[in-house]
Formats: sequence, structure tokens, C-alpha cells
Amino acid sequence: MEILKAHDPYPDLRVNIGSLQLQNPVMTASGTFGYAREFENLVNLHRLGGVIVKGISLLPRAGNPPPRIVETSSGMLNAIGLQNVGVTRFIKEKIPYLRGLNVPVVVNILGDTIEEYQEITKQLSDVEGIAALEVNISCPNVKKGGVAFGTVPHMAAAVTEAVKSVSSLPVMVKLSPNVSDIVEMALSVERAGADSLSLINTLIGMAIDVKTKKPKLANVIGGLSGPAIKPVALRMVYQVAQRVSIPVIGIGGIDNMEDALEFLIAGASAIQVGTANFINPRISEDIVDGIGEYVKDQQLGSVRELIGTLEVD
Amino acid sequence: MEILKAHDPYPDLRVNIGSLQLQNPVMTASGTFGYAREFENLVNLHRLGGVIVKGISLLPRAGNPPPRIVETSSGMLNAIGLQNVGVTRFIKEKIPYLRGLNVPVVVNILGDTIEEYQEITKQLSDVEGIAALEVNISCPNVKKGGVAFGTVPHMAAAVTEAVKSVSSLPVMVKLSPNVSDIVEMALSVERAGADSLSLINTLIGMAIDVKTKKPKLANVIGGLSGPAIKPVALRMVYQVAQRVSIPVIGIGGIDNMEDALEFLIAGASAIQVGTANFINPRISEDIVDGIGEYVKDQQLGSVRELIGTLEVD
Amino acid sequence: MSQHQEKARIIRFEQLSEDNFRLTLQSPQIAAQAFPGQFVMILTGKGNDPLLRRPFSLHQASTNGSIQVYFKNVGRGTDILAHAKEGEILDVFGPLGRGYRLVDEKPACLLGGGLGIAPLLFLAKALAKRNRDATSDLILLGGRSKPEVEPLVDDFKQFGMKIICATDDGTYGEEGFVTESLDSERVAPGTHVYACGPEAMLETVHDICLQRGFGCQVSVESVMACGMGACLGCNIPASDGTYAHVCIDGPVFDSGALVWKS
Amino acid sequence: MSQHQEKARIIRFEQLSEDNFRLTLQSPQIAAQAFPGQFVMILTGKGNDPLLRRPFSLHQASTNGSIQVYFKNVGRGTDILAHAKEGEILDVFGPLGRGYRLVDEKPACLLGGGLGIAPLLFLAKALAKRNRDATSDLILLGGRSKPEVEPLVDDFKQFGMKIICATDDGTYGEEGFVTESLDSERVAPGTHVYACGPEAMLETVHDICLQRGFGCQVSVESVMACGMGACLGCNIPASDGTYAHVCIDGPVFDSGALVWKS
Ligand SMILES: Cc1cc2nc3c(=O)[nH]c(=O)nc-3n(C[C@H](O)[C@H](O)[C@H](O)COP(=O)(O)OP(=O)(O)OC[C@H]3O[C@@H](n4cnc5c(N)ncnc54)[C@H](O)[C@@H]3O)c2cc1C
Ligand SMILES: Cc1cc2nc3c(=O)[nH]c(=O)nc-3n(C[C@H](O)[C@H](O)[C@H](O)COP(=O)(O)OP(=O)(O)OC[C@H]3O[C@@H](n4cnc5c(N)ncnc54)[C@H](O)[C@@H]3O)c2cc1C
Ligand SMILES: Cc1cc2nc3c(=O)[nH]c(=O)nc-3n(C[C@H](O)[C@H](O)[C@H](O)COP(=O)(O)O)c2cc1C
Ligand SMILES: Cc1cc2nc3c(=O)[nH]c(=O)nc-3n(C[C@H](O)[C@H](O)[C@H](O)COP(=O)(O)O)c2cc1C
Ligand code: FES
Ligand code: FES
Repeated sequence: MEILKAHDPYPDLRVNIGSLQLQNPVMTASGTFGYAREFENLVNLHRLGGVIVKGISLLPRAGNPPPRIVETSSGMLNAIGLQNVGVTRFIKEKIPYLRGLNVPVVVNILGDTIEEYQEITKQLSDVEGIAALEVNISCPNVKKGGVAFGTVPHMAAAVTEAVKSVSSLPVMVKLSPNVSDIVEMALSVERAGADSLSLINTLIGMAIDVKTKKPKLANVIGGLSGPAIKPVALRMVYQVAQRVSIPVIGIGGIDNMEDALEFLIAGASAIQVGTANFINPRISEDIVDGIGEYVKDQQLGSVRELIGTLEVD
Repeated sequence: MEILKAHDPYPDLRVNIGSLQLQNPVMTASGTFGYAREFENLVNLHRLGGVIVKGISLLPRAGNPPPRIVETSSGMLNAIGLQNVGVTRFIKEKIPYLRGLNVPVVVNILGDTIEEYQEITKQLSDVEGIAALEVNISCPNVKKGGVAFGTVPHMAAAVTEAVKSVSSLPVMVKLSPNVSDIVEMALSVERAGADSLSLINTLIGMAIDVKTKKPKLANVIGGLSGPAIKPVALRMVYQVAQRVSIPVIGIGGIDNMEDALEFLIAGASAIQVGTANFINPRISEDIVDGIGEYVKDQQLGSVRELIGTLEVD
Repeated sequence: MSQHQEKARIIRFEQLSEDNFRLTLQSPQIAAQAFPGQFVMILTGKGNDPLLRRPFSLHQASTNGSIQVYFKNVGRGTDILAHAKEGEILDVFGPLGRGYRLVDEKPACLLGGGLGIAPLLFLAKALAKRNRDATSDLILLGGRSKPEVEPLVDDFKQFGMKIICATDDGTYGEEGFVTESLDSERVAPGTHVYACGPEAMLETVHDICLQRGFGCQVSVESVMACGMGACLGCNIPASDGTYAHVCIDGPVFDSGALVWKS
Repeated sequence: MSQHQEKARIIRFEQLSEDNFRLTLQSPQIAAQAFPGQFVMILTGKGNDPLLRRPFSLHQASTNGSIQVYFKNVGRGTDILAHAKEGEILDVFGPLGRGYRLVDEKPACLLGGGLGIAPLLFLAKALAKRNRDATSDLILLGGRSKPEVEPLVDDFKQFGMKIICATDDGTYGEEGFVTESLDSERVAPGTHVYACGPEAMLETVHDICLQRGFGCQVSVESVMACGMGACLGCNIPASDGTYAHVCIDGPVFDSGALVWKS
């Protein structure tokens, strides 16, 4: 039933991220939707444009000690510490369920070294049921003294090349917003062969408990997400979309249909919903519905007609 | 009466920003408090730790066309475009009133070229009633193709040196948060001779009107301020305060007494209240009162005992 | 002229139509200083959503220490106010801006469209108090439909001026735009017009006044962060090539001082 | 076990003491699935302040389709709920987490401190429905002062179990900590303890149970963003050296499965 609906010719919500075809532009962001199954009772997963799973590393990671999250004004900080089951268990335990979903599954990967990124890519490349890889480059490069791959253009390019060289899966590189020049990062990664770009990951932030004089996160600093960061995300998506020729996926503070439209108008070919999944698990589905209504109301031939239509005087 | 109160030995709220002595750590941020006079009916200006006036350029600037502001989730974007009366009229029209205030007046300056920064500094240096300069380096360098002084360490250092070389006023350099490495910026500016650092200026953001498909700001992009950005500001202040030896002034989303304490605990010697002045004009005074109560309750010898007391396990 | 920040108690809550509301606030310091055409900044919510205050014209200011605002529920801030209760406290500051200049020697025409009617009640009261010839004065009230106009008419009657109402859909008063009356012989020669309403309406008013040689003051809107000249966010192009700021140079301007789109 | 997201109408609003409130919600889908010790996530506000949902234990879930939450006004979210009105709609999802395992063959001791009393009413009801020997069952309710305990006692009486109350200040029941009773002969040998309350109390409960050889389940708290295992934000150290997640592995744990501070 639902699948039929999704293939209804009208409203036409299909978008392409390079070779990756989505039935609609609404995906769920890594780390905010678990391995999708967590949401199966509350969301009709088959209606989504795509699912990006929690970041996977080569070996399992326990993550940071608690507290890992703290609410801020219109946002939240997280320092999960990339807790995950590791690629082997991921393939064994999570993929079978994900394969049963009728939507593209994108696997978010991370590593401390280029070799790790490469190794995990190899292990995922032959697995059936993976539509694409999303490369999280916001991790510190342990070999380079902990400077994040995501803040130095040539390091980001190196990770991208390494991943591309060992896989034929479409590669989406996820950019960190904690940089002086997001366009430079984007261009560097594009030149290195990325098939698409997703942005933004979280801004780095912090909060202090004035009663105890301790950081509110055990890890001291964490990633800021939610509506608070939407203006920064939208600006970066707009700047990048104007300069690259590969598709851009918008992420950051998307909370409702209008937010999603803002990103499409700014030039994103698709969007990812993150923190909002916690607040309203049904939000991604609601946004799909909302965009559908909008496309009908505006009598657009397809949602693709919206992409990059910002009018600047 | 009020002045007496401020000099009450207890609670001792005095802080030093290098040679600049403040009766308390609460200042008002540039561009959010006009030239102070705007608030005289609503605030007892004499109670403030200091007043930073709207950014002044060499020549008057008309600023950007409307709309210049837009509200966002727990924040606002502004693209005022640095509208100001220029240094000559500032000295003539604004300084006489400011001189009458019993609080240090810090003049925020900006320019498109190093020469402009230098020239305006010269003109302000002999004016009586100016306690310090705050150098806004978030402006695009017109000679270097519009790259902001505030995002390239050696350019920020060059501005700092140029200003320092023509004035004996204390120089506070105001850092932009739109950088990959705030510590590198801070260290560069410190080495160039800055007497103190203030941070953060606004994050660059954007908003789109989905009905008209136009940017909500005539200038397309603008500066994000308010509670939304507090976690980012606090993180940067903490990182910088740990690495520099000059005083740090914390700015960004400070909305109440607890926010102010967070910044002091993170290592700021003083704070500036920005956007919150619009929401509650009396907020700076309220924060002074609040910190006073806190210092009493905690039986601290002085507010200075709080600075940089964050306990990290 | 001085401003005050007050914790104002809601002493009366009125729902005048589905979307339009009127609050009466106990706000003696603001009331004592207020002048027609000025406005106040109201903190609508408790937390950070919405973050900024909202500007509202003074619909009334009374010597008994109360002020009124008349508003339409159009978004988050006004929705919170539309659900306020008598007895609750609102944080308000004002009075702000430059109000209407009273031109005693000319017949007055008060022209309000939709929510633009808000400041005119206070203005009518102020004009009625002046020692002047009011025989040719006229009040023109317009709106899209009956609920935008009808609930306010009684309040205007007390001043004895002639009132003409018009609605776009003809459900109350005459059918059509209220500006049509301005362009008719109903308005005495040499009249001075005090207008408030949507931008398109004000532009028509300006054009008609220019043609007929009427003096014309308009109250305009803009987004505002501070309401008091500090943020410089509320600029509009002025006819002298500079920017005016709605919150301190306005919200009332001589219509000739502004740049009109077409 | 399935979860549901419902628009739940507030059918009863009770203020049980100055700070403590109880809401009864029409939430048939959640009620039908709920088990004692599980919780729900409630959206407290309309806008973004506060941003995240708040977790609340199920105080009751009824076959008539209603659920109850019992809460204390401690901050922004609970303050909004404390000002809710009957008839209003709340967005709620659940039931979430693992509740109490019912150990039918042992005497039960339900021990709640402060707001930790919340889940025990539902638990008492569930235990009362089982076909088991309840003669040695015991309910221990503690709090700082009378208003934290007294308003709930009547509800517990219906199950016929023995109830002992204690308050820190002696204003209701015995003076002292409720855990003192646990460490006395009032509790039958071989009892299984079901506890909920502040961390320090639970630690004491764990210690006593260890000493006396009682089985012990505790319901713990942690900050939560999602409540359903997606964000991984609610971890606590487990005794096997890994992290457990309060929202899916708990909130109820065998006390031995957790790491206690001292
Ligand atoms: C000087 C001045 C006096 C005013 N007097 C009155 C009055 O007496 N009665 C009254 O009902 N309104 C008045 N307004 C408009 C009023 O301030 C806005 O309706 C209000 O700010 C909307 O807030 P909101 O949170 O409900 O809407 P939001 O959620 O912020 O926005 C909802 C919609 O309203 C529009 N909007 C937001 N702010 C304004 C604004 N300032 N002007 C016009 N549209 C806006 C938005 O574009 C959006 O489409 C006045 C505005 C100014 C500048
Ligand atoms: C599984 C679970 C079940 C719960 N059941 C109940 C219940 O039945 N009744 C009840 O009253 N409370 C219960 N709580 C606690 C409740 O969720 C918090 O009191 C609530 O989230 C506070 O929200 P607030 O916005 O009012 O406070 P905030 O403004 O967010 O914070 C105010 C103060 O409360 C503290 N606080 C915030 N969140 C929590 C939390 N999750 N746990 C403990 N302290 C917190 C903060 O540190 C702060 O000091 C439960 C928590 C969990 C995890
Ligand atoms: C709890 C949490 C965990 C996250 N984990 C990951 C992750 O594993 N990999 C990743 O690339 N991004 C991760 N993110 C970032 C999100 O995918 C997203 O980029 C970010 O939250 C901004 O979007 P939002 O504002 O909609 O949440 C995480 C975010 C949150 C809140
Ligand atoms: C309307 C507006 C105008 C501003 N103008 C200036 C300015 O002229 N010079 C400057 O250095 N910073 C300016 N700022 C930045 C503030 O001083 C401050 O750094 C920033 O707003 C962050 O603080 P906040 O979150 O408390 O507002 C302006 C901010 C706002 C909101
Ligand atoms: S609203 Fe701030 S200057 Fe007018
Ligand atoms: S609260 Fe999100 S995983 Fe437990």
C-alpha cells in the first residue's frame, strides 16, 4: 500500500543523489535514528527517502562515560563518543533488518586513521543492502596528533580518495561546520572524488554546571545540534551548493517541512533530519507528507523544480 | 548612591582586564547597546562594568538595505552592515555623553584595510573618555579580496600590530568564531600585542522565506547571535583561556546570571551581554545584582576567585 | 519623554473576533508618558521561544494608568498573548517612537485599515481633547471583512466624529477599499490625514493625499529587535536617500519622507 | 511489545502538594501495552523551549485506556505541565524501556523515595493481580516531608498490602529514612525488593539487599534525548564493564547489574 503510494506519479518527490535514487528527499541523519529498527513502531520506515545509520567504526567502541547529552537553548550537545558495535557485528546483526527496508540504506563510517576508513569500506563494499557510504570526517586523526580530518582540506581529500579507491559504492562525504572556509573543504573533497556532500555535522560546544563547576558533559566538549544551528547549516549548504557540481545534502536543525524547503531552495538535493527525530519520531514522515502537499499546492512538476531556486536580488 | 554601592567593599565584583579596571565583570556588547544613551531611561548605566559602543569606522556607513534582522530559534540573524556615524561625528556627538558615565567606555572599531584601522585608532587615541579599543576583525579585507581579517591568523595579527603601534590605549581584539582553530587565532593575536581578547562575534548564518523564495535578509547572510550560540561561545572561551596569558572576555548568548557565571568559570575575566539587551534592557544590571548575590552566598572573597575554576576530571 | 519597563498586569482580556484580541494592562508609568502613534515592546513568552519582544501600537492610554493593545493572532508571539489570562503579568516597555503630530488647524481624517485601526482610537481621543474646530473631522475604518471593523466602531463613536466603514467583501459598511472614500468629496479640502495600515494601503493613501494636497502622516511597520534605536535593525529607505529607523524616527512619518515602491 | 505516539487528552489534573502534580491522560494505545516500571516521553511545550521531551514513569495504566504520570515541578518542562489544564492535548509516546520483572514466588517489598513513588502504584496493582501469596508483602514510602508522601498513601491502600511511611523530618509516618525499615525485621527473609528513588537511596537499598540476600530491582534515571535507544545518550556503567542504556536496558535493573559509586 504505502510503497504504491510512494511510487504514485504525483506528487513526484523523487530526487537523485548522483547514481543514488531516492523516492523523496527526506533521509534520517546518522546517530539520530539508531539502526532504524528502533523507530519501526512509530514510523512507517518505507515512506522515508533514505536511512543513514549510526556511525560505524572498524572495531566496536564503548563511547564516552555519562553524562553524554545536555539540552541547550533550541539545541542539544552530545558527546556519545561514537559508541557502535563495529563493522563486523554491524554486518551480522543490523544489515539483515535494514536490507528488508524498501529504502536506500546509507552507512556512516568513521575512523582514526586513513587505513581504518579504508578497511571498513572494504568490508562493507560487498555487502548486499547498502546503497551508499557516508564518510564522517569530523573525527580526530590520531596519526596527525588529533587534528580532525574534517578541518584540513587535504586531509579530508585524502580520506575521500582512500575510501573511493577501494569501493564502487557511491560516497557521500559529510562535512564538519567547524571550519573557516566550508567551500574550500567542499571543493577539496569534490576534487578527491566524492559523489556527493552532506552537511553539516555538529558545531563544537560546551556547557558548564555552575553548581558543581564541572562540565555538563563528561567529555567536556560535545556536538551542538538542533534548531539552534539551522541558520549556520543553511548558510553553508547555500555557499557550497553554489560552488560544487556534485549533489549536496542539507542537514542541521531541520524541524518541520518549511525548514526542509529552505534547504532545498538553498540548493540541497535532499535533506537529513537529525535531532528532530527525538522530539517527534514521526517527523520525517510528516515532512515527506508536507513536501508532497507543497508540491501539489504549488503545482510543481516535481520537487526537483525547487532545488536551488533561491532568488537573490 | 549607586556609585557608592558599586564601591562597597563587599561583594567585591572588581575585575581587571590588564590595565583596565572594571567595577564588575558585566559589559554590554558592541552593536547591541547603541551608544548607551538609548538605554538611559531603563538602565542605571553607572552600575555596569563597562560599555562597548557600536562599531565605528573611519567614514560614516549607511549600512545594508532592509530587512536587516530576522529571528531564528533562540537566536537572531543581523546584517546591519556596520551602519555608523563615522569616527569624526562619533567623537563630536557621542563622546561627550559617554564621558559623563562613570564606567569605562570601550570603542569598537572596524575597517576594510589595515590603514583604516590605523587611522581611526589615531583619531581616537587622544580623545578623553575612552578606556580601551575593541578591534572588530570580522570585517572583510577589501585589499585581500574580501577574506575576513578574522579568519586568517597572520591577517588578524597584522591588524592588531597596526593598531597597537599607533596607540597607547589598551587593545581588546574581538575574535570571530567562524574559524577552524580559535586557539591559533588567539595565540596569533596575543603574540601581535593584544592586551586582551573578546569572543565570540556572531556565527555566519542565513534564513530563507519559503513563500517568496528569497533570503530573509537583504544581505543574504548575516550574523547569528543569542542563546542559540552560547555553547559554541563557551567552548571557544574555554579553549582560548587555557592557552593565552592575556585576559579573555566572554561573549555569546549570555541571557542571565548563570550564563555569565559559566563564562567566568570557563576562564573569562569579564563578559559582554549582547542580544539579551533587546529582550530585557535591564538584563546587564540584573546580572550584576545576580553575581553579587552569588558571591555573597558562596562567601567568596571576590568574584575573581571564580575565574577559570572549571573542574575537569 | 522617558521610557519605562513595567511588569504590567492584564486587567482585561477581550476577544473581539476570531483572531483579534484586546488586552488592557495596568501600566501606570507607560500610560503617563504615552502619546498616540507610539508603541510598546511586549515580552510574549516565558522562555526563548519566541526570543524577541513584539511591538504593538498603543491602542489606548488612560489617565487611570492603563494601556491597551489591540492585536491579531498571526504567529507564535501573538498566539501566546491570545491565550493570556486576566491577572497574568506581562513585561512591557515603552512608550517608544515618535507618534502622530497633531495638526490642530486642519480638519482631521483618521484612516485605518485592518490592524492599522489600533493606534487611531488613542489618536481620536487626543484630537477630541484639543480645542479645535472638529466639524469636518472624519474617521475611515476599513478591513477585509466585518470582524476586522465592527467590534471597534462603538469605541470610536464617543468622540462624535463622523465614521465611515468599508469592507472588501461588503459584510460591514460600504463594499470596497476604505481609501475610495479618501478620494471622494466626503473628505474636506485641506484635510490632514493620519493613516495606519498595510503598506499597499498606505501607498495609495500617500498618492491620493499628494494629488489632493492633503498633509499625510503614516504609521509604518518593520521587524524590530530592540524598539529603541540600539540594534539599527528596523531601517527603511527615506526620500532623502538615507535610511530612517522605524522605532525612533517613526513609526509615524510624514508620508513624503518615505520612499514608496511604485 | 510495541510503542505508540498519541495525542493524549488530559482528563484529570491534580495538584497533590505545592510542587507535586498528577495528570491522567486518555491514551488507550499506550495504556494497553504498558507494564509497571516503563515510562513515556512527553512533549511539554509547544515551541522549542524546552526542546526535548521529558521522561516520566507510568504511575498508572488502566484498562479503561488512561495513563497517569505523577511528577514534581523542578524546571521548565515540568513547570509547563504543572500549568496544564484539563482538556488540553499532550503529545506522548511509549511505553518505553524494561519495567519491573515480577518475582511471584517471593514476598515483595516496594520501596519508593520522593518521586520514586511514582512507578510503584502501577507495580502494586500488577502484583495484586497475580495469583501469589501476598501476606508478607510490604510497601515502604519515604520522602523529605509530609507533602511528598501523604497524598499518595490512600491509593496504595486498595491493594491490602502493609504500608510503612517515613519522612526525613518526621512530619508524616516515622522519622528518618525509609531505608531503615528495609534494614529491620519488618521485612521478611527472602523478600524481593522493587525500588525507585534518588541515586543515593538506591545505593543504600542495594547495599542492604546484598547484605540480607534480598533480590533487588531498581529503577534509575538519566538524562535522555530519545527514550528509545537511538541517541545512546543515556548510558550508565554496568557491572560487567560495559555501558547499559537506561531507556532500553532499563530504567529497571537488577541492582547488581549496575556500578554503585562508593
Ligand atoms: C511599530 C509597530 C506597531 C505594531 N502594532 C501592532 C498592533 O497594534 N497590533 C497588531 O496586531 N500588530 C502590530 N504590529 C505587528 C506585530 O508586531 C506583529 O504582528 C507581531 O510581531 C507578530 O508576532 P508573532 O510572533 O505573532 O508572529 P511571528 O511568528 O513572528 O510571524 C508570523 C507572521 O507575521 C509576520 N510578522 C512578524 N512580525 C511582524 C511585524 N513586525 N509586522 C508585520 N508582520 C510581522 C511574519 O512575517 C509572519 O508571516 C506592529 C508592528 C510594529 C513594528
Ligand atoms: C525513566 C525516567 C522516569 C522518570 N519518571 C519521573 C516521574 O515519574 N516523575 C517525575 O517527577 N520525574 C520523573 N523523572 C525525572 C523527570 O524526567 C525530570 O524531572 C524532568 O525531565 C525535568 O524536566 P524540567 O524541564 O522540568 O527540568 P529542567 O529545566 O530540564 O531541569 C531542572 C532540574 O532538574 C534536573 N533534571 C532534568 N532532567 C532530569 C532527569 N531526567 N532526571 C533527574 N533530574 C533531572 C536538572 O538537572 C535541573 O537541576 C524521570 C526520569 C527518567 C529518566
Ligand atoms: C546524538 C547524536 C549522535 C550523532 N552521531 C553521529 C554519527 O555517528 N555520525 C555522524 O556523522 N553524525 C552524527 N551526528 C550528527 C547528525 O547526524 C547531524 O549531522 C547533526 O546532528 C545536525 O543535524 P540536526 O541539527 O538535525 O540534529 C549525531 C548527532 C546527534 C545529536
Ligand atoms: C544587531 C547587532 C549588531 C552588532 N554589531 C556589532 C558591531 O558593530 N561590532 C561588533 O564587534 N560586534 C557587533 N555585534 C556582535 C555582538 O557584539 C556580539 O559579539 C554577538 O552578538 C554575540 O553576543 P550575543 O549572543 O550576546 O548577542 C552585533 C550584534 C548584533 C546582534
Ligand atoms: S528596532 Fe532596534 S533600532 Fe529600531
Ligand atoms: S535516551 Fe536515547 S538512547 Fe536512551
